[in-house]
Amino acid sequence: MAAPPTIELEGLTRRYGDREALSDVTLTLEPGATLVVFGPNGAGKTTLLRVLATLLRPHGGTARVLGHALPAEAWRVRGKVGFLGHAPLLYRDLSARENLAYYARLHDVPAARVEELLERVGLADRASDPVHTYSRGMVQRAAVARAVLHDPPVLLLDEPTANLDPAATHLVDELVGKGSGRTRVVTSHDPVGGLAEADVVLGLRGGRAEIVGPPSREVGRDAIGALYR
Amino acid sequence: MYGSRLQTLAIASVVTLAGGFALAAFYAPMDADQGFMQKIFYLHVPLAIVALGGFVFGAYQAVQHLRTGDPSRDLKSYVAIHMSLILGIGALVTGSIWARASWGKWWVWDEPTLVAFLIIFLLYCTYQPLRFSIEDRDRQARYASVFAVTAGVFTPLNFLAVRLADPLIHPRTLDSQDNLPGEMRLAFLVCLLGMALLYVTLWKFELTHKHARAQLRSLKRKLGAADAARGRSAAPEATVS
Amino acid sequence: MSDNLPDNGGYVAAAYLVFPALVLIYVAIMAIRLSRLERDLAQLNEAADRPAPDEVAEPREEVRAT
Amino acid sequence: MGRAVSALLRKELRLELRTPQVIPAMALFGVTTLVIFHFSLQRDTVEGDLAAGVLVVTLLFAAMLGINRLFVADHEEGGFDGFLLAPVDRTAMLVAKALALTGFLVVVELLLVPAFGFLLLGPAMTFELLWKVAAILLLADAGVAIVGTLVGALAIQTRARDLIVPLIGLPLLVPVVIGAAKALAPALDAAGAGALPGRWLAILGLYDLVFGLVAYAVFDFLLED
Repeated sequence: MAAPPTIELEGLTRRYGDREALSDVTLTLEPGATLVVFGPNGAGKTTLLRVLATLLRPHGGTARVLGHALPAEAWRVRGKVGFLGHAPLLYRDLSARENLAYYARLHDVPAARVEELLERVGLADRASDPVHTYSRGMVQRAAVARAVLHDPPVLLLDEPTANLDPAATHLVDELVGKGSGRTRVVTSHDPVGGLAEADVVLGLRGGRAEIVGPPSREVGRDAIGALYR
Repeated sequence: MYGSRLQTLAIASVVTLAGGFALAAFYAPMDADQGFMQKIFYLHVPLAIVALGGFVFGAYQAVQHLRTGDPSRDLKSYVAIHMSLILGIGALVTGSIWARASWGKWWVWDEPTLVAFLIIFLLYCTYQPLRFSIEDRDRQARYASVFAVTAGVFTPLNFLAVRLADPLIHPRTLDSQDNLPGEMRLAFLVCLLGMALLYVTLWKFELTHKHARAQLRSLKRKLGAADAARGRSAAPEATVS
Repeated sequence: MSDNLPDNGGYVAAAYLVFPALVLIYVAIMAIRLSRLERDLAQLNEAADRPAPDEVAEPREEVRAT
Repeated sequence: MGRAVSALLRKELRLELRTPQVIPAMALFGVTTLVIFHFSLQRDTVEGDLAAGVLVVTLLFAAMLGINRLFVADHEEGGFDGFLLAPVDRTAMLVAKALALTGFLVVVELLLVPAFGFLLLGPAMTFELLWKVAAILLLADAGVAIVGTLVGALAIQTRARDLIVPLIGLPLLVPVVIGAAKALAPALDAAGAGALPGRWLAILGLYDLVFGLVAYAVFDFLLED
């Protein structure tokens, strides 16, 4: 029997007070595939990622990640998703190494993995400096290392390459890019780059799914451009 | 519907309370130590006991809210605490008057029950500001319930601590309810029952009002009439069922 | 009863007055809320008399504007 | 659970060692409060129940500072999200924070109690006295730490954090104040130290136990969203 879809959403709804940040979103994502989420600011992209990461509970509809229903089986999902949001989730007064060591203990990952990742994101020589001395690109690289520390099968990425130069983008791509072999949900504002890596496209506007499906003539740059108008 | 049996409850509480006060005035004997002043007892103590009971009832509803996530439980907890605060003001004022009549001072620190009550009252006074300072409605409801549960457990513990703090209590009717003469006891119990009925009546009354307003709002939305923008509020929204 | 009414009977009266005062304040607040409910209901009643206010009212204004 | 608690505790300790914020502020505030007591009471020495009250109030107000800061780094730098994403029991956060706060309080007391003995206390500080004070304060610290963690977590998500902490925390801690002050008073008496009043230690212990259970039951609801 084939593995269940990694992400299954049906009628997913999430409210903030009276406002619906996500309403009636339905989609399926197969293992290893990449979902690219487009939409203007406030369309619900971050809310969707936070629901999938079990940080927000859904208010309506069903959501399944790796076959586990949210929020009832959220504890099974935790530790199997890597989350990279706008905030790096790093303590500013601790060094990158100390931050990663802390998360390694929480996730029960051997300490050797921390050094390996520091090397791979190119932070080995600055790993002992406090995070608040880093440039934004370095913070982002440290955050990427944090997100993949426990080798999660699912990645939830909110504009992962926003603050990075091309060389750093290349380093990060090995860990969280399409070649990393993980199922990915990526938000993007870049129709060209986003469409190139997407297996499924989700276009959000005001919390509603205006576009759902694989890239095609209909699901293309024009349709995505229309979201922002 | 919250409004059902409201009429019966209202009549029952008025009859019981009036009967209780009448018993206190004409049937219960004069207190040997305090004389006529002791009559405040029949008002003050039921007020205080029902207010405290209301806080604990609010905590019970809060537990149910956390357990089931049912927003109507949060509303019930909110209204219960709200009503208890109103009765609490009454208990503090009448207690203060009693202290003035008995010892010539408006406030006495060696009356542990009064002091414990004040601490609990001060704690519950922060319930509304706490709610008001949280914008997200779901979080507001959840945090308010956490507060209500904690404060509900605190209530008896605080009484224990304050009471033990002052072992030399003045010999008072208040602390010797077990050996109240039979007539006094009957009058007191009727007053207590009346006050409890009044509390339940007011609680249901307030719930009915909130529910009616919520239904009105939902009807307004359905008819497309302009709904006034709702500002940040400490009160939970009733759900239309 | 009145013959043994002591000097500080006033305190007892005051205490028993606190109670109806509280209830009356509550009634006053509820009265304000009730009138607000009534006003809203009157508005709704008007809205219900005009059928489908959204669809009728808006185009009419557009016609006037052009 | 043990792994998560130790990870959290190490992180907490490291943060405080890297940029000492909480403990120096608490200690400084405590010493200043003692000086203020000297002037406001217009006394050179205090003893008995007055001494107990001064010490307890000073420690309580210093603790309020610590409670206010307890979750700030986690809230502002995303540590809550990072913790919630990990496959660990949420109670670990409660245990680790309460232990960290207890630790902070103990360190502050190691500085403040000698300062109190030096500046204000009438009877001389003997080892027997210190031992009694330590036992009482440890029980009180546990209560302050448990309730402080609960109130701190409650307040951190509100708009009026620094108002909510003392408004809710101080009334909730009144039984601890009563218990600690009553237990300390005979120990600090000038006429010769009295025995440890077991009843008050029992009250403090009961308070710790009850609020420990309450905090365990409700803490998860403060974290989820």
